[in-house]
Amino acid sequence: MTGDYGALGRALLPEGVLVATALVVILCDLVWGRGRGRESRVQASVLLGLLGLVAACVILWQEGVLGEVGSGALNLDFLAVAVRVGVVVLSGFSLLTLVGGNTRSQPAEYVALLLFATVGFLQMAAAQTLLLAFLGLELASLSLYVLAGYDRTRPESAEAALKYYLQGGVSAAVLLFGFSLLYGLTGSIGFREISLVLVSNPPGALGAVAVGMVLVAFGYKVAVAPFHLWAPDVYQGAPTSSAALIASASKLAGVALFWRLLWSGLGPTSGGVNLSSSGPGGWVLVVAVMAAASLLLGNLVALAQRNLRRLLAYSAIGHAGGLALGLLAAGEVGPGPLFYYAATYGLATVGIFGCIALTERETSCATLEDLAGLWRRSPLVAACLAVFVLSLAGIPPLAGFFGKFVVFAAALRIDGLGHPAGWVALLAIVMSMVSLYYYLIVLKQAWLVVPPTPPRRMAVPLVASLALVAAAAGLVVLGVFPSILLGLF
Amino acid sequence: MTLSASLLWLIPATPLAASVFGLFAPRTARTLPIAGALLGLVAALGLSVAALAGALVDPAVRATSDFAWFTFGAQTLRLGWLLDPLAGFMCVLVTLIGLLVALFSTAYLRHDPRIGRFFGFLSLFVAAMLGLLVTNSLLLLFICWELVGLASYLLIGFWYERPAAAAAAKKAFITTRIGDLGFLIGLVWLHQATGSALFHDGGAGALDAPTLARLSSTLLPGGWAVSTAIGLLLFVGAAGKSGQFPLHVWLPDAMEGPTPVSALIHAATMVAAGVFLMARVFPLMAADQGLATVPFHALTGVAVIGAVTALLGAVLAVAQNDIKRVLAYSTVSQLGYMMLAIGVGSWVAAVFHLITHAFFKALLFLGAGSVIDATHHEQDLRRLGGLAGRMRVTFATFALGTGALMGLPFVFSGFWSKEAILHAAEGWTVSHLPFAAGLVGVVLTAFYMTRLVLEVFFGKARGEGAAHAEESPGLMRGPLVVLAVAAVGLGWLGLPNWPWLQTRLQGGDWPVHGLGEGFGLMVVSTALVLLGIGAGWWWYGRVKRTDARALDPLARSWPAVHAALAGRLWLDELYAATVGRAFAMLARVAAFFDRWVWGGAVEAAGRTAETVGQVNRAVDEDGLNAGFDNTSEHLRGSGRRYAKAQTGDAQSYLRVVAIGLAVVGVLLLWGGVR
Amino acid sequence: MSPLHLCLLLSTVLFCIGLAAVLVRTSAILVLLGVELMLNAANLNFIAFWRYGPGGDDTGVIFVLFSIAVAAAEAAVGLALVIALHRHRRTIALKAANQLRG
Amino acid sequence: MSLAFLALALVCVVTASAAMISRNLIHSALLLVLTWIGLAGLYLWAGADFVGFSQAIVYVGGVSMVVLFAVLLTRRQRDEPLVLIPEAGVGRVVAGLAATFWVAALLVPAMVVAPLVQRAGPGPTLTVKRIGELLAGPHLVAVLVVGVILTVSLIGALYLAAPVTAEDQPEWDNGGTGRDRGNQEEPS
Repeated sequence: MTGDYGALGRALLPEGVLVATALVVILCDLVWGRGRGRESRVQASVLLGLLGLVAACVILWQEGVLGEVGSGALNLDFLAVAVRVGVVVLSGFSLLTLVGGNTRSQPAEYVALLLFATVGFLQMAAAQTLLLAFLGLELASLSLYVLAGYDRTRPESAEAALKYYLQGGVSAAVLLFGFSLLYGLTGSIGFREISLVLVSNPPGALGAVAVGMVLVAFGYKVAVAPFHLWAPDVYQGAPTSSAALIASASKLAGVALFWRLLWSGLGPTSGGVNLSSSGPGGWVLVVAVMAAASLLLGNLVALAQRNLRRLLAYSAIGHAGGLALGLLAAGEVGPGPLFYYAATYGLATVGIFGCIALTERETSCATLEDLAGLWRRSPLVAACLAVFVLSLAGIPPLAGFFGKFVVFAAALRIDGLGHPAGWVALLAIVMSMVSLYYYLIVLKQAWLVVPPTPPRRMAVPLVASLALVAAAAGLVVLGVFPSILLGLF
Repeated sequence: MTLSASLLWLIPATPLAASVFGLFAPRTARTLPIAGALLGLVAALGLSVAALAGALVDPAVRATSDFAWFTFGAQTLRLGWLLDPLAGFMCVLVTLIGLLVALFSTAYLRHDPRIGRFFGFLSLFVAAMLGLLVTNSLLLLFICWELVGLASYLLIGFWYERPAAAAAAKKAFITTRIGDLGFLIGLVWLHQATGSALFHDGGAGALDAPTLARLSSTLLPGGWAVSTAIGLLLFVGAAGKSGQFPLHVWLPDAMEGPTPVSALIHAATMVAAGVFLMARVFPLMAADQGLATVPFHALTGVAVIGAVTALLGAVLAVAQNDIKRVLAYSTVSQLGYMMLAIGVGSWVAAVFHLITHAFFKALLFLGAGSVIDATHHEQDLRRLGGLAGRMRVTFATFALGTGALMGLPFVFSGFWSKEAILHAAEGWTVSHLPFAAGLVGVVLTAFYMTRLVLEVFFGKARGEGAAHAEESPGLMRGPLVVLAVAAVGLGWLGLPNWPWLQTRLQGGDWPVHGLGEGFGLMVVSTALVLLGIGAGWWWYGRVKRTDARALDPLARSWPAVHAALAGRLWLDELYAATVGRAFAMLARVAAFFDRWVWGGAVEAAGRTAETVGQVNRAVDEDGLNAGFDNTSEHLRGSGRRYAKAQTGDAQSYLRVVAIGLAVVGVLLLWGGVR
Repeated sequence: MSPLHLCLLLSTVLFCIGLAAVLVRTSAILVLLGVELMLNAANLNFIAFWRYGPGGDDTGVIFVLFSIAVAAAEAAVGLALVIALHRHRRTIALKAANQLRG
Repeated sequence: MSLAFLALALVCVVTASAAMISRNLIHSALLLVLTWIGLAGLYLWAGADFVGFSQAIVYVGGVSMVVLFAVLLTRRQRDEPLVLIPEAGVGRVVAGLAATFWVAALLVPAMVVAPLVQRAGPGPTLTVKRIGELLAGPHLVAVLVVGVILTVSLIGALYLAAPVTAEDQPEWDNGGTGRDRGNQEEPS
């Protein structure tokens, strides 16, 4: 038992670094920041937080695949490491949006909470028992609730946080109930043991209820219809960098967690990937339905949005359908396409929020019309925005196109149109054509429309512009050389 | 000097570098991007000629060079380059016409402040098209295809200050996306069915014989072969790009871009992509030909659509009053001829016509650009006139181009390529209707082009612009002369008794039919051309138009026919009424289900009546007079209706979660969690 | 009906009572309490399965210990959010939080 | 089947229902405390002594205090006659109960018909020492994570509940509620 502590300590080192950094940030702000200007306190906190994230990233990279640790509680396999690096990077970009953004009070606590949320994501990426899955989810969620409501001056922020919290709380309760049933059915909380029992003992009606409850939580976390309702309100009301974190890193971690839970834990109840033998059934069918609903709903409603953030939220719901599809396909081809899709999607989204954060420093950036003339205000921001939006739209050769391509191809490879996933992939292709319409509206506003009043050039901090360019370049490079990510799997 | 297949990527890479350079050059430097673009095009032309020379050494051999793009698990996705005479000829064509258009543009856009950006887009356009030509992979072809679409969007909407230009750009993009949808589905299907993204891969590629045999022998429900279905899906994509009925609506509106762009789009780049795609995947399209049991052959569909388009485009060109619109509908018609040729099995004739058409249509568009430039942007036929004396070079070259387009016998290139198509159509065993449509199209083509020339260049000037027109500068005349020479001379490369071009493209012997065999057909088609010219002269030549406001002579004779043609047969309106309506209905049905699930039984009951009312209202209100944009507006409207479900009330969200849990649970129980 | 089934039935009833409170009550605080009740129901399941279930290990009990801690943390954050809402809208009626919509 | 179980179950259901029906927030909170006590009793009855005590301490001692604080803090005026909850509209009640009914219709039959294996004889026993070993051994990671969770909730709750200070105001005011714009329907 004691021999295990060493391995455990090594495995948890990144988390330890992040927690320590969070505490240092708060302490530093208390001691050093007293009486200093807000801007310098923000910069110091962000810098420290970034250092912690970079250190965590380096440690994760150095350690590599450690296998199972903590008596099988965590499984640091390849996917876990990839996702952990991914969420740390995305959290870093979210943190950087704070630099350009309209700065808020008590930056140290904000940064600390963001780091705590990242710890939660790290747990989610590696959890291999129901207990750690639940705890990781709750740690991330609780931090995100507070981050969403962090702006105490705006009622929208509080409202968004409360809605996020309420749906999250109900989903967590439902998930816990489902977990308790799984424990009762299998007598165990480890994914692998659950899977072993489920293979030999069909779980029956109680199992169906338990799986359904897990799916509710999955729908909530990834914003898949019909459990998506929180998303538009939260995207709109939450502070920009919180929304960025919720839209990117949180989603990637959620996808990883539920991939592991659903396939390596509840795999026997999936109804089988190859349905040709047994006919459709199990949760694969239900996830396919949810994915189709998301694709339809997200993309159609996004067409009607005038508010930029709500538009992003509905487009995110559409993409959640794509992620759910990737989750299905992962049973056949492994999690590679899913991870690629989620990671590049997160990068593009966090980039767009970065652009929004920079824009709203000087003017409001709420409706689409507020983007008018962005290319005059800052060609750099407008160019980066174009890359991010086109990537989301799936225009080759950006990473977004490739993400869609691998996921759709994987979904069709299961059994062509003989499998529900094939039909959903077809729908996703159609919807990606529809989505182009509203993405182009965004770009038209930013690039073509001339605003009524002559715009002023906006000041873009060097760090923020570097971050934007890095994210945009990442999307281009990953799109042209997808094997950088896919070759890993 | 020849270019090996492994270096083919250099051909698109040079204009691409020029476009990056042009787009990122400082806005004050006007000449730098132009020089860069010209340099890139010259280099690409040189490389293309070298590539063609290499391909012609032994036309039967396909040189491929593949590389692994990425490896994922046990799977490797390979892309590659392919050099055969088809690709070689097309590359030379695209770069040559691109270069001439670019030269013309330096003069045409000399006053535009954003000329640097224009040349950046132009280079991107050409680069994407070249990439599409030299690739050995349908996936890479699709990527370039999308880039062509994006670049055309940027170029058509180049003068975005004009709302019509912005709308046209959007229309072009969206309409071709409808086609691309078919392409993408076909691509994914083909990839799934063959496991390869390559065309030719030593027997394992999608176009290699063993694969094709497998595809055509796999049958779908209803007896269709898989290859038929995939082929038709790919054709939908080609139809969108190449302006085939019913996806042709974007092409005439694309006139809103600068005229050199129109020349490029109509001649060598955008619309040629669809025909090229069909020629490239021809083995796949023809794979089901040998099967007697298949209820429908892919090529039959291509032939029918091509014939309809050829006829429709010619008919619609008759009553247009915008010089560029006439030419645009003529492009639609000529593209129809090319598809018709492919449909009847003669892709070589289609490519032959593609090449000759590219030159004379570029000539006609640039000639129109020259007229428009000289008359200070006057495009209305009724306000032009009498330019023959003032713009001699433009007139002479335009007349040569007209002769080629009409297919005046023996001298002009268009005659020979059109003859090849008609000959192939005549020999088609399935039906003679396409052949008949082609013959009718010949009359109409001669008619509307006669009208165009008479109205623009003869009679007396009927507008301010035309009255004071002067010949265009040398930089504009030069390309016109070069194109005119090609418009006349190129036809001699593919004479019926000396089919040099055909044998090279085919990579083998092309059935020589002496002048004697096809002579009857030639006499008929010549007679038809003369008939068309005569009719044109009858209406527009005998009595010259004197006043811009005078009623069109044709409208005087047959008012109903003219009104229908001028209204473009109300096709746009038909779309709004059918496609738009269908979307709206779909959305409403979806909204109904949506509400039912969301709100629970209690809320649904109250709202059923409301939904029924909405459907009712939609049927009542949306008349037939709505425009194209209604389709997208309907979609947005459905989105707005969905959005109302998001009431903002947190408890209604939670209710949805609860109902969702119940539904998911029931679905799982029904599906049977074992 | 066996004791295990009775326990499960009890927990289901509590879960549904909590859910009803969440879906019906207008006071945000009561809605939070409803969520707590749902969590409690799940805990009861764990204990019941530990007591009567087939498993031989004690993870059920451990799970409950952790979930009690988490539930307390969640309640604290939730009530803080209710106070934040009250600060802006001067009410804790959930209906007041409906500015974000569409 | 012991009488004790039935009695405790009855207490739980009755108090919970009453708490969820009561129109007085304070009454609800107090009734819920009774439910929690009942649950703690059930845990004790099942043999999970440690959990029962934890439940009593955390819920009865902790959570209920937080609830009472929140109730008092959100009173409109100090002399307000204790917080009466506004009536929910009939539509809301019916829709909410209908949704609950569907969930119950799914859950209850599944629970009742579940073919569960049951252990015969007396239940397992769990000593505090064993719990300690489990927490320090296989569940060490979970203990650490819970520590972080409690830290987060402490920082977050303190920050959110604290009154707004001058420092909170943004340096650049870009129209504060600007984000509300764009919700309205376009005129069509």
